[in-house]
Amino acid sequence: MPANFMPSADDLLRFSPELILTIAGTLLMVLDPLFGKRAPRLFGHISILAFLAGIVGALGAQSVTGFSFSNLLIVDGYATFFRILVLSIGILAVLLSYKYLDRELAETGEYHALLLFCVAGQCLMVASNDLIMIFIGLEISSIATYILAGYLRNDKRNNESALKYFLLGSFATAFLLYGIAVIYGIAGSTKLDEIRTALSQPGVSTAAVAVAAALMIVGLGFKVSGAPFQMWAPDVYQGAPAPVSVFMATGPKAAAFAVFLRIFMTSFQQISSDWEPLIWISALLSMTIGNFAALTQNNLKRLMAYSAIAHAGYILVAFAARSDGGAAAVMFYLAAYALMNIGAFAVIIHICGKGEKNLRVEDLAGLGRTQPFVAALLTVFLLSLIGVPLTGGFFGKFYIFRAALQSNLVWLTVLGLLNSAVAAYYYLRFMVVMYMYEPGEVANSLEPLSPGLRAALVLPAIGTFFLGILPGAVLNFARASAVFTR
Amino acid sequence: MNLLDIVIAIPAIGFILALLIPRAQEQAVRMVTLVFSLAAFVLSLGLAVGYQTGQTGQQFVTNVVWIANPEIHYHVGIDGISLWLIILSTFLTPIAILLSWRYIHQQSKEFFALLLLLEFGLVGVFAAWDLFLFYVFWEIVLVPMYLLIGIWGHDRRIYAAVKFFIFTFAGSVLMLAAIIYLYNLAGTFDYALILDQLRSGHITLSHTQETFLFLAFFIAFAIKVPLFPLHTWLPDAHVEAPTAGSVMLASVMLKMGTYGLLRFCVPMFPGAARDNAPWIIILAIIGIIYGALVAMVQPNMKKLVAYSSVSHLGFVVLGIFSFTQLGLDGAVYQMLNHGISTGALFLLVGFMYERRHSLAISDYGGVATVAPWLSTVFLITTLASIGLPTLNNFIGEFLVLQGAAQANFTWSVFAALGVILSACYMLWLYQRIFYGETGEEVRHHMPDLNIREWCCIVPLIALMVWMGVYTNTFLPPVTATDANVLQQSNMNTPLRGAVTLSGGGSHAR
Amino acid sequence: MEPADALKLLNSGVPISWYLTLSALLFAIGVAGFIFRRNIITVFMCIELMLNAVNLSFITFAHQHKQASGQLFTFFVMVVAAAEAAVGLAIILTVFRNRSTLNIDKINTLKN
Amino acid sequence: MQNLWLIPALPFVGFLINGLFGRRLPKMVTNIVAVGSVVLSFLLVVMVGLDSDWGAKPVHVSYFTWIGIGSFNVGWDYMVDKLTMIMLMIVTGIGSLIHIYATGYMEHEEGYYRFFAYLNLFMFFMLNLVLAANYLLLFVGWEGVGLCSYLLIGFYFLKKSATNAGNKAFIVNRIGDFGFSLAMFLIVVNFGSLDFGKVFETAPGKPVDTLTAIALLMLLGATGKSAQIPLYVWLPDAMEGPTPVSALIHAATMVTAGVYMCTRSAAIFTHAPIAMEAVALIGLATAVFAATIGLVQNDIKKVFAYSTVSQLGYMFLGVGVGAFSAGIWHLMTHAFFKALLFLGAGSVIHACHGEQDMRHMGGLKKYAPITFWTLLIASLAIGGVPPFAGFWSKDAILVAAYHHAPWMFWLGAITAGMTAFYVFRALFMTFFGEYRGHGHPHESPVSMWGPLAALAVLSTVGGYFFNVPKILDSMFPLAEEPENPMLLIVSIGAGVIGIAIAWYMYVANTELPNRIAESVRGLYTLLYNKYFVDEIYDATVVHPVVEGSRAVLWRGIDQSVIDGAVNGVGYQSRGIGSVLRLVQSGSIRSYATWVVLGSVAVIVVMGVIGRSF
Repeated sequence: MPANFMPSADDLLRFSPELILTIAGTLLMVLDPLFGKRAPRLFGHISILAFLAGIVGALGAQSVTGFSFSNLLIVDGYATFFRILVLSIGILAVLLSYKYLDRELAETGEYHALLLFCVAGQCLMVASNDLIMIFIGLEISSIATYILAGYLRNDKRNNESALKYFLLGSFATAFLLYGIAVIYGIAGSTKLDEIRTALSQPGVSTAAVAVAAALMIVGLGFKVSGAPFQMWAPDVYQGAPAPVSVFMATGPKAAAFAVFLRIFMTSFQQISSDWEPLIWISALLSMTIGNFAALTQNNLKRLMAYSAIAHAGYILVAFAARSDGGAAAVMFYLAAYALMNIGAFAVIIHICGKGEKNLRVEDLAGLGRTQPFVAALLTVFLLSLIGVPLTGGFFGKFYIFRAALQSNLVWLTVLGLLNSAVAAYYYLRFMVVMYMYEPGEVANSLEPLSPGLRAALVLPAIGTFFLGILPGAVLNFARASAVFTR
Repeated sequence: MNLLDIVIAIPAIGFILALLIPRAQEQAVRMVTLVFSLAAFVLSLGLAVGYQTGQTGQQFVTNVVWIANPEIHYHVGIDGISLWLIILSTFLTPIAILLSWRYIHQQSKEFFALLLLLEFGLVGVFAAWDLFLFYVFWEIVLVPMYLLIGIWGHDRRIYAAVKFFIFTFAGSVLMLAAIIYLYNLAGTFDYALILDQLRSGHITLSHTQETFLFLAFFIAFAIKVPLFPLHTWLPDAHVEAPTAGSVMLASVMLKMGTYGLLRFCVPMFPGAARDNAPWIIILAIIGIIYGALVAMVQPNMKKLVAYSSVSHLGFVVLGIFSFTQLGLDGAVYQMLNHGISTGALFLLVGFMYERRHSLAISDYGGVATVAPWLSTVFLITTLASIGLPTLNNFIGEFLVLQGAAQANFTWSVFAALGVILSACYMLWLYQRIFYGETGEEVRHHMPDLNIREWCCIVPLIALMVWMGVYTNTFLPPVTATDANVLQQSNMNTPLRGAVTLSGGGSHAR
Repeated sequence: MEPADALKLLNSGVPISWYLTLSALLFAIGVAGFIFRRNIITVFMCIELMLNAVNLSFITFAHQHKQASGQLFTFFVMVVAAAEAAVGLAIILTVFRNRSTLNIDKINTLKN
Repeated sequence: MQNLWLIPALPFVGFLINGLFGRRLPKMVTNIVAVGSVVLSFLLVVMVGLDSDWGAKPVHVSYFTWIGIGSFNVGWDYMVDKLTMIMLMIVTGIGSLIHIYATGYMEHEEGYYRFFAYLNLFMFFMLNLVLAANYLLLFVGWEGVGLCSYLLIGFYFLKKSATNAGNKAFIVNRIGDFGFSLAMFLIVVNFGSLDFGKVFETAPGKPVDTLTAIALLMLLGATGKSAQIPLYVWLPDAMEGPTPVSALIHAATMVTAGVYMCTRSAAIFTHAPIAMEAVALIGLATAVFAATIGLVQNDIKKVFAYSTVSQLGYMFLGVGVGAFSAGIWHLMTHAFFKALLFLGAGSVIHACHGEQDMRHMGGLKKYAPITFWTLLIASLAIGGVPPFAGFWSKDAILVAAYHHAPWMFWLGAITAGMTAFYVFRALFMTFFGEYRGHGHPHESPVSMWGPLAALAVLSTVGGYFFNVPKILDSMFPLAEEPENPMLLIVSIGAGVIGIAIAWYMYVANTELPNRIAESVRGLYTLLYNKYFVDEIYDATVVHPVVEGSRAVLWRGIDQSVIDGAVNGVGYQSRGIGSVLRLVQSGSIRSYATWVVLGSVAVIVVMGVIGRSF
């Protein structure tokens, strides 16, 4: 490798999203003491701009695809897709937070700075071609999330959530890191493509490889909250501030899936027949545990947490397909899921009130009567989560199970689809309560929708319908970019 | 952009428009929905006019790519079967709207809008020629009906609505799996192409494959029909649904199931269909008798009619799986008949509920004295539904039984018992409601039909007679298409000469 | 002895596997500690132990492959560990402030 | 003959007018429409008769295709041959008389227009039945008359007993129709068509067992419509309807449809000997059975109802033994005298202010002379006393029966005796002795006794003048049998003896009946309660079916088993859910443990699959 440490313009362009977000984050921390009290919303606006700039940067980077920084960084369609996804999630998270933060009288500067760093970490993850870079990106994202999860310092639930996420998170990360170490030991490199070539050499200790892959599955499986490593998710999501928990359920999870897929489809692709059964089992477990546990759940956030586990299960189904089509399905589903989940949470944030006191499903009672617009949009998201046609969720499921069937995972498909029928039951409960119950005091004493939340409702709704009626564009991009270095 | 597309589009447009109207102006919403549904109906008549009975295959075809990859087409068209079912849907929607005119008070905007959405889905289901598109419409129908039952229904509406949704959804996901599986084999969702590939041997299904695919489709459809023993969602849904809901549910939605069986199950998997026909037919016959017997002992009018539907639909399934020309024609005709006469029954029950606010048969009696016209139309409808000759149901039942007899005489013997039983429960119902001394409640709350109600019921009565006396209007397209279906499924068993008493068992293997 | 001798010893004598075994052992101890200790601080330290166990194997492999990068990774890991420590201790602090306990088993209000 | 369709169409128009506007029309108009339409179609029939030389030149008209599917084609076709001609004359002729009679009888009834609308509708379906040129169209009439009988039996729909009787009639008939439709299915399967012409042409060639099956199924249909064992039970109850209805539908026309159908299908029956035997046996059994019940009834209409059942039995006996034309002959004469009997009974009831129990009548001879004389003629006719109408046809049947199997003849003769006995018993109880009823009895208006007179004439000479067997000779050639005076004597003697006993018991010394009843109490109760057949049917069929459906099918299978399973699944999944939630103990250490266990599992599985260890 040439000993020229001066990055070229292309390198910088390829790296621009991370740069932009980091700079913006730092800027916010500088501005915080100055305007923190006076203009709390300012930081939100800035970070939205930053995210938009980041998207622009990501698109720019797409124009100069390729490796950078001595192959540590890889910019391909796959990376760009996920960069744009996590950046957009960032924007929606900000929109969700305006109302929430000033309802809880929380400082905004720090919050948004952390959000920016977190997303920066995710951008780095999805665009890195090196296990160590992935590790670092993952940690940047995670550490920021640890803090965000406990952002409201005086809230017991926040503390507990943060502590659990922190301890268990780092615990799992250690496994991942160990796996990286072992791989490094075997392959003598941490670059995904080089590992692939190294593993294909004769005389590689398959046992060691198996151990390494297993350890990584543990670490990454934890991050994507796939069974049997899903236990933390309900507690953490329930305890964290609502906007943060939906952010955790979408952004970091998307990034984690991205690297999970990239590593296993690139480095461990030859031995895929070995890890496929694990993913198979994990997928089935996640779907079943998530859906059945959600059946009896009455706390909105916790319910959505379980449903998140179930949806991770669906994604793992596509993962188990071990095909580019499957990867594309994963990408599409993550996008669709982010939209519908954020939309649903927007409503939850809208109704939960100060200190998140209204989190029972019954608190939605009569929403269809008092605020038909909100109810209608929530209905859209629920139908998407169920997987009813003309919504993104439906096509997501469709692509997933199509990929699965192409890889002859017939039973997994059937079980998965039956699972989605079970899921229908608890999503329908929302609609039942909203439309078929008399309005409760929550619905009656509800203040009108705030602009931020309105945006956070309408945009995902549009997106959901777009993915549901004209999925072609997104899917084609996904298919085009779901090709891993071979 | 041909007539069919317009007929499909109109309800959707009306739905959106209705949603845009501010909820204060209920009258406006009613008018808009009524106008749009009527427009759809009138135009759909154009389909019947323009339909060429002579040529087989679909007509009024539009085939444009909807999604490039995987290649999903907006491919619609009609043939002799879907033609009448589409017209049935467009015909009943305005009636459903009209009969709900005064009955729906709260959230009337959503109610009428949803009726149009329902119509959109129904028309789409019967017109879709692309499996994926079919599934999309199939699921679209689910949502408005779920809300109609759940929001505007009676006391146990939530249980009924959720039961309805879960039952149907559970069935349809299996169908989705099958559809995707077929796609992976054929590389297309286009029904015609898949059919060709299957028949040309371009795709060859192993026996297991075919059986499982058949069952996946069959279960989805059987739940919708509903076929015994998957029928228990129906009575609940019917009893709890508002009148308009019951009418649409009974008249059109149940036909989605039988239509699916006839359109997809049999032609795509003829072998599996033949192999499984015996037990399916046994279930159908059980349904016929069982439904009738259970209907007989219902204390609730709507439940009674609901179970009678189970019985009637049993005839349809029997006809389809007799694989004879007459059987299939009878099945299709019976679909339409059931749509008309059972729809009318629910309509009239609804009228009485609006007056007396009770569905319990025991709360009535002696209605004939105070509302002679109501009782007259109810009598005619009753006679239609028990298959009196010169009224519509007779033709359907006769053809179905005749077809069954051609396939296997024993079947027709048992199925014909249903005809006796139908007389039992319907006449008993009629006696208990309309005859006898008039009670005080009834005397004061039972005015005779008003103009709006006349407008709802007269077209149905007229059709009962028309379809019963002059079948030439309706049968020819059906006949041609059914012949085509049989020929597609290599099951063409033309009207044969002598068959021994036990019946040739045209496909008993 | 002389550093040179130590190096010689390292090069010649102690086989790689010993180091790996040691790191594995350390990792295992960390895991065990995480599971069996009740004091949050201790638990947290166990995580550090696990990370450093990994570091050990990084160095070992770096030596085996005669590469600098492996040793470099340990620095990354240390930095990350430091950051984690900062955040983690802060979180633990707030927990302690709110609940005035460091018993990990008391932190279980969010469940089922 | 294009105006053939007018024959049924006219009454139908009458039905529409009265049905739709009757409530607003004055009674006069209703009468004109109702009676006029029927009389007109009677005249049309006569015209058709003249044109077609009374059916000697058969007429076949097809109007439009009713059901047309490929080779299977059912048209709305009418045909007229001699048999049809006779039926048409009976239906429209008697029909007209009864319509006229009804205008008087129903004058003060509620729902006057409704009654005539139904009556006209009945005429429409009945004429359709006899004009039909294929089985399906015949079935239209067949079911249609059933409907009208249902409506007219339940005419007084405030009375539960009336509507019950209506339901019973319809449902029992449905059971018969079940057989008939199965017969049709078999016909289509084997003949590929339902047209009489085509079927009868090819019938002889078909295998006997098929023809037998078809014939037996048709017989089942006939037993329903024509009230034969085992489906006769509805007819006695049908007397709940107004008397003109009993006369027209339940004596003269509808109930004879079964006989007509069997005769029409002679081509099939004659090739199915077993079926023929069955027809004869059922007919004879019914004749005897019903007659015995008739002996002890006190309700005047019930007496005549059972006599109708019994007489229909005669007709089937005739058909069964191959004397189709004799059967039709008896059908005709029976139409005359039985209509007369019922109308007379109606007149009697009318005279006694609605009283139907003969024990509260008597001595009406001087109050209602015309009614008495006409009824006397009718009774002589049914009693088989020459030269009255009944004698000829009954004798013809008995003779045929004798040549088929003598024991049938003897049974038939005994039955004839019983018939004479109970009819005259009724006559004596009502017209002789002292008036035992309330109020002041009176003669009926001319609109009522006019038809009585007309029918009386027919009952007197109708049998001799319209010698059906000769008319139908071309269709059913008469068997050449040696004259056997013995048979003549026996059949006449039986009637005379019956009359004599009736006289002895109910005029000479009237306390005798009760003493006899006392002496054979058991038998008497058995007969008086009609052998408890209704009760047996209730206990063995109706009750089990209804209760079984409620308890077993609905509450049991539907609600407990199926729905139980469905809800059970839901409940179980919730159970699973709550178990899964228990694992979420909230304790970090347990979660970590899970992670470790999970990772161990993963490593092991990887190893096993990779076969690395």
